[in-house]
Amino acid sequence: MAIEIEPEKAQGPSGPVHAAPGNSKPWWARPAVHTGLIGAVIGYIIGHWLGNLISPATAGVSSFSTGLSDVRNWPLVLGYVFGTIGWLAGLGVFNDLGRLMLGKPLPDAEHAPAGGVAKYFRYTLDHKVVGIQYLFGMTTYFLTGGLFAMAIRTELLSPTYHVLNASQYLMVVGEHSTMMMMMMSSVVLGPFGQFFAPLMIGSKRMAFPRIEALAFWLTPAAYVILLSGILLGGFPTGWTGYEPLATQAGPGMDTYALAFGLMGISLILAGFNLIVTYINYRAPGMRWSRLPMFVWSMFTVSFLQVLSVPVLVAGLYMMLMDRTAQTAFFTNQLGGSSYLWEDVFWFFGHPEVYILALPGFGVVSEIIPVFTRKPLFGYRVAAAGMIGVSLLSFFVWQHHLFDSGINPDMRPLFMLTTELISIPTGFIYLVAAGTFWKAKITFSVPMLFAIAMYFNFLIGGVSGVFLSDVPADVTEHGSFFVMAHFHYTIMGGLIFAFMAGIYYWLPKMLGVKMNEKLGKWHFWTMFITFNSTFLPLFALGMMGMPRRVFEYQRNLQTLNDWVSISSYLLGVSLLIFLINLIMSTLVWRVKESGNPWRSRGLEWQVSSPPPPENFERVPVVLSHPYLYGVKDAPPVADLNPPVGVVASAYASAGLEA
Amino acid sequence: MSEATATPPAGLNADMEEAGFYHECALNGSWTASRLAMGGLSFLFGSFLFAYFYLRSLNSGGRWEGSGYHAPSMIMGTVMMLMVLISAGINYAAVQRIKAGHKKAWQIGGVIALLLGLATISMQIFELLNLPFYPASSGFASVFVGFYPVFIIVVLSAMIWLETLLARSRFIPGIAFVEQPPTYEEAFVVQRFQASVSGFTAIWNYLAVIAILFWFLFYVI
Amino acid sequence: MAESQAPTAAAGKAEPNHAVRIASIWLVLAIVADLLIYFVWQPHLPPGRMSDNARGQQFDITVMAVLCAPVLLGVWTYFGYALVNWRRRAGDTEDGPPIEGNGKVQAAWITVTSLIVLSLAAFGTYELIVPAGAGGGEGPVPIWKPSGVVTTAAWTPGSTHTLVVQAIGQQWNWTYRFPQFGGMETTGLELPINTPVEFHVTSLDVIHSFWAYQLGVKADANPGVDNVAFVKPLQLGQFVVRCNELCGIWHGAMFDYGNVVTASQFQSWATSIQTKERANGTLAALPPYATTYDPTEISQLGQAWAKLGIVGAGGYYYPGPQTGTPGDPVSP
Amino acid sequence: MSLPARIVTLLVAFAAVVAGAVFLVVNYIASSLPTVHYVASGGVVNVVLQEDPQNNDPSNPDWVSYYVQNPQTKQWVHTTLFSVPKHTRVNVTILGYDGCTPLRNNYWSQVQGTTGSTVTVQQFATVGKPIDSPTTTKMINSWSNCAVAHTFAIPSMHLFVPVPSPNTALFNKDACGVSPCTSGPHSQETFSFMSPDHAGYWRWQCFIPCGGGFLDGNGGPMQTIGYMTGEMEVSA
Repeated sequence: MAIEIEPEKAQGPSGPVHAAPGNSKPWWARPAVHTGLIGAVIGYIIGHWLGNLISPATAGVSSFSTGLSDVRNWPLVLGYVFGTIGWLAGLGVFNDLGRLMLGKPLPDAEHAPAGGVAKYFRYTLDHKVVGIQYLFGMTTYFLTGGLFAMAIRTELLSPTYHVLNASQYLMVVGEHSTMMMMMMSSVVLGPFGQFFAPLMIGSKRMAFPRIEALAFWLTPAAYVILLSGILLGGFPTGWTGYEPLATQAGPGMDTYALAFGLMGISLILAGFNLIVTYINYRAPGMRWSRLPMFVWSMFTVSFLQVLSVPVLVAGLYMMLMDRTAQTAFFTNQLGGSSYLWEDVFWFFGHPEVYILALPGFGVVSEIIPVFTRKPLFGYRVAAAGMIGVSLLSFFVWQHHLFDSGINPDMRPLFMLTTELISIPTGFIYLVAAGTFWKAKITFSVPMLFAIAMYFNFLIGGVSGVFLSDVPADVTEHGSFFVMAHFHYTIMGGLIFAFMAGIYYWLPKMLGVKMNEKLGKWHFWTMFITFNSTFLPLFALGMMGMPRRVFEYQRNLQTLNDWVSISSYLLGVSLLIFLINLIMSTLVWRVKESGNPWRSRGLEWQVSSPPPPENFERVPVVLSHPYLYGVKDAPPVADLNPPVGVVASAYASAGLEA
Repeated sequence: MSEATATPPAGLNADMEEAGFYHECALNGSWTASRLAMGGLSFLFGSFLFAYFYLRSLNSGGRWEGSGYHAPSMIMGTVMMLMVLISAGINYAAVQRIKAGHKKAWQIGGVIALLLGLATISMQIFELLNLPFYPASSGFASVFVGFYPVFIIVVLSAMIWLETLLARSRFIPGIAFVEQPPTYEEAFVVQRFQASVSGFTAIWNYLAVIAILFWFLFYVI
Repeated sequence: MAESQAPTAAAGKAEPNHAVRIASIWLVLAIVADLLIYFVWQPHLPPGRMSDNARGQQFDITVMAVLCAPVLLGVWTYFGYALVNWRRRAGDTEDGPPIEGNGKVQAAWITVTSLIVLSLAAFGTYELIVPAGAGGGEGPVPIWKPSGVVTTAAWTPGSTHTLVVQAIGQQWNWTYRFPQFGGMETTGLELPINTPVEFHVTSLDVIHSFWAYQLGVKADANPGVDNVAFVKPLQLGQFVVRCNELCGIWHGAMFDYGNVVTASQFQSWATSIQTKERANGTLAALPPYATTYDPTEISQLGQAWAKLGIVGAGGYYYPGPQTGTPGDPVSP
Repeated sequence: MSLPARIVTLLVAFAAVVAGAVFLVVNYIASSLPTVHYVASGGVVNVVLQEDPQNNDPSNPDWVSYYVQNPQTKQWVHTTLFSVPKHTRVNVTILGYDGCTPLRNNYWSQVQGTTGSTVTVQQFATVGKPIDSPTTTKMINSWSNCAVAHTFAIPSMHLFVPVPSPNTALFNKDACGVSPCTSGPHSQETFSFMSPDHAGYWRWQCFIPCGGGFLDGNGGPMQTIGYMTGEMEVSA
């Protein structure tokens, strides 16, 4: 035994005990959104000043290479970077880091969110608060992106006349696409993933609540930075940010790279936390074979995020370095390559498509057993499908580059991998088909949205097979056909699933019901107008209309006008949703505390909204969540297990000593 | 169910049981997190690795290095790589000591590792500001100027982590590393600290490998 | 279809055989749809029949539609049937039959989808390789070329020699160079009928994409890269050329029209432009024909600058690889 | 935090969001450019444009820029939007005050799409002081002489016109420094074309990579309406 000379201190092993930062300070002195804003402004000013300071240092570089960009990017970029840091500091994100660096213990703030509404405007560590924050944040981002979409359709009402001029049109296209792509990656993973991750696996906590809350609070920063691009003239590249056009572009391009990069970091952090939570924090008895399907989808999506998004972040960083530090990653004449961007971007970009698709599969797979009153058919197949999709998605990115001249001899291989991915995707349909067999289907609003998701995604998936085929892709690539295809998978798949999730889980999350009648109105208008908006786009693409153009052949006007008018009606439908959401949650507030859908899901076994610690005791999971119709099925979990059951499920040296 | 048939240890109450459960979760979580972080970082660094080999093989405009190319200082590069390597080595050796209860030894080793890491960062910044080429002068220059700031940020984060461990270790009696502390709470604190140290060691060793790899790319070949 | 073999084990006594019913409905629908697609829709499917590639793509799209329609109809029939027949009746609070899986159905589904997918991939590969890249860009060194290609220094009508056309994308217009006609350059595109054409697509600035819609040709125009695509026009008439990759503010307006004309019409068109450009000095002013151009390397420019003693309004372009160290005065 | 305080906070936050949105919309509307309308007299429209090395308007980037002359007031307007009647002979006069820049593609040195495929060029020491007599040419080589400053092109009409730079020696001595330029060495180029037969919008642009400081000279003014690119509206 080693002899240690350690002064005996009258303190706990974790250092001096500090009084938890209680509510002693007045509200305005406690970190929240307003201090975050102040921090952001201060940070921006510091960054801007610093940028101006180092601009001359790189001016020699700039004059040497003639400057890849005439715009002074340093002050802007550093302003935004420091502004974001200031925003987080103002929110109090770094307070705990400071405590750690001083060796102080962390206050347990996870389960004691202060105040009523105010906690939603703070850096709150409770995953349930984060889920609600995400829910309203994502809805806002989605509707903002939707407004841009309607602006696009307004311009396309006429083949020649311009409501928006050419650069405004590209600005709107860029804002819409980037907003949707970066934000909608979290549209399910944010609200439902964060809220239900511990509830569904029977845990009282997340692995890293600080990382989780940080992931959310990066999204408003990304949102504001992206929108600020409008004031800077927008960016001309759409969401794909193709080089070297991006190097040529004005300061709006910096907002694209920064916003997307911040959102990328948010995705990495959120996925990281979820993976660690799912692996380690499952309740005793929550075996991998009992994991709800939604958790499987979140688990696989998280892996995609943690592994593929760093590549995007690296690519965006290279873009920013080209624009500020005057490197030449993407400039052909200076030893770079525009192909590098295409490869790096799509290496992220294809997994991104499944980051958007898989959560949708998870939500509907979770919902259909409840409303068919049957077990999920082929549980293993469903899980295998999700794993298969996420694995394969790393090996298909070159199909975005079939006509680019990059490795043309690899096209048969990528055609094969791309088409192979439809096999695991097809499993989702096998599972649904089996579950519907001789079912007792209830047409509740969530179920309607789930069925619509299967309908829409099928069209999106089958059109994807057309795109994966190189000869057919020569006609379809980069046209409105592609646009229609991925709107069918993302909007038709993911957003419909998101809606299903809201109607299904909102009673759980907030303890209030959504209005059923408005919900049905919302569903039917959205389903019809969605299809009426996007189905004609397949035809437009086939008839030779490229994406992102503001002028098109005159003979395509009728179809385009049809689409535009449908898109306005789709907007009206979403307005119904918005009214329903706001009125149901803030005004009508029809209480729902029980289990309105008679679901076996573990999250439904506690009261609504869930108690602060989710569960009174660590539950012991006894069976599968989908055992509907099984005679003598054991309850899904023992919520109040006798002492010792949990302890025997793990081996702790400390307890057995 | 097998879970329901086990006999509880004597004197166990529900709160202790739960604390033990989440303690165990946190220990495992620490292991998972550090390995997962390595996976994510590998893809981040992999992007630069890809950029390096892609631009090198394309040699577009004949300017992978260019005709008037000046190599970055081999001496500085090697010293920086070695400092990371030694820092990781010292930390690794010190961690073996703390397992034997020599807290002081680990603390000294940790401080040296921390200082070496910070010295690397400073030296790297100095090198970036005094390069013999402009960032845009070649593909090589771009990858070089692009990669090292990222590496600096990652190393800096690791050093902050090491600093928090050093700060925390002050409040843990050295005896606790070899003998069961009197209360579970104290035992948990020690075990979590150890889990964190082991996670850090894994990441820091991993970063040392990355440092060698990119040193080889940028300075040797 | 796999779902037509869905579990029958749980079928009740008086219940109809759902699987047979669904399969029959599906079979009728699928046959009708496939016949309609193949015989009625095919001639009208894009991108038309103007070239060998266009015909290949039309056939390709038809075959896939014929394969996909039964899949779509199968899923729709099944779910339609399910939604109609297996609704929960009012007052029924019982759960459905607890079917957690069925090995045969799952195996059958996986087998069938795998077969469909693999056959599609095989078919697509054949359709890509045999017609020489199917009109897509094949990079600088195409490995799938049309058979019997003969490229000569001069092109003459009546021969089966390949016509070489370079499509140059620049913000925001396409120009075309004809190396077999003295390297003359035009803004309009005319092609001779029944002649193999070899497109060399490149760009002077950002990434564009050359899309001759009716010809079924699409190849990205990358700066500093030669992207080759083949086509053989088979019908006279006009075709649209659009830029298919977002290339900046006027991307949407970067389109033009080309014509497929007879070989002799083409010959006289090309020669007249060659003559005109020789006369007004354009041919002499153009850089020699090359597969790619670096717009920042202008050999005549040094002389011009020396003569004028100035640096242009837009500044000089990139200097050569520098030999000095940072801090040295910059010399253009 | 009391309930009234919370409500006030929410209201303030809401007001801030609304104010932000209004600011964006106002900014967006304020950024739209004026259009200069040309009307036909005697079946002919006379369009007068000017190319300046720098735009001195303090509210905008100081990029190289086109200006359009208002036919009534003879004032130079900082815009690149103008309208002409359909199916009319358009006589264009371009005053080139900017020095030469090499073309990205020297093919654009050739004059195309004008009446007779020619342009008429004359050099001036300053306004009203010609230093040579007008010459008519089919091509102005941008590479061998560095004699082209910008081009004026309406691609969908197949109209491509190189615009010469002023006499180099004079330009180096006293180039116009204040825009819109009213004195200093410049070139004057005239050409004609028939406006299209139907109403609509025709974009026009410069093909010289004159966005100095941007990658390949193609950013900034080249991609910004109001500088080196714009739209010609053809009215019915």
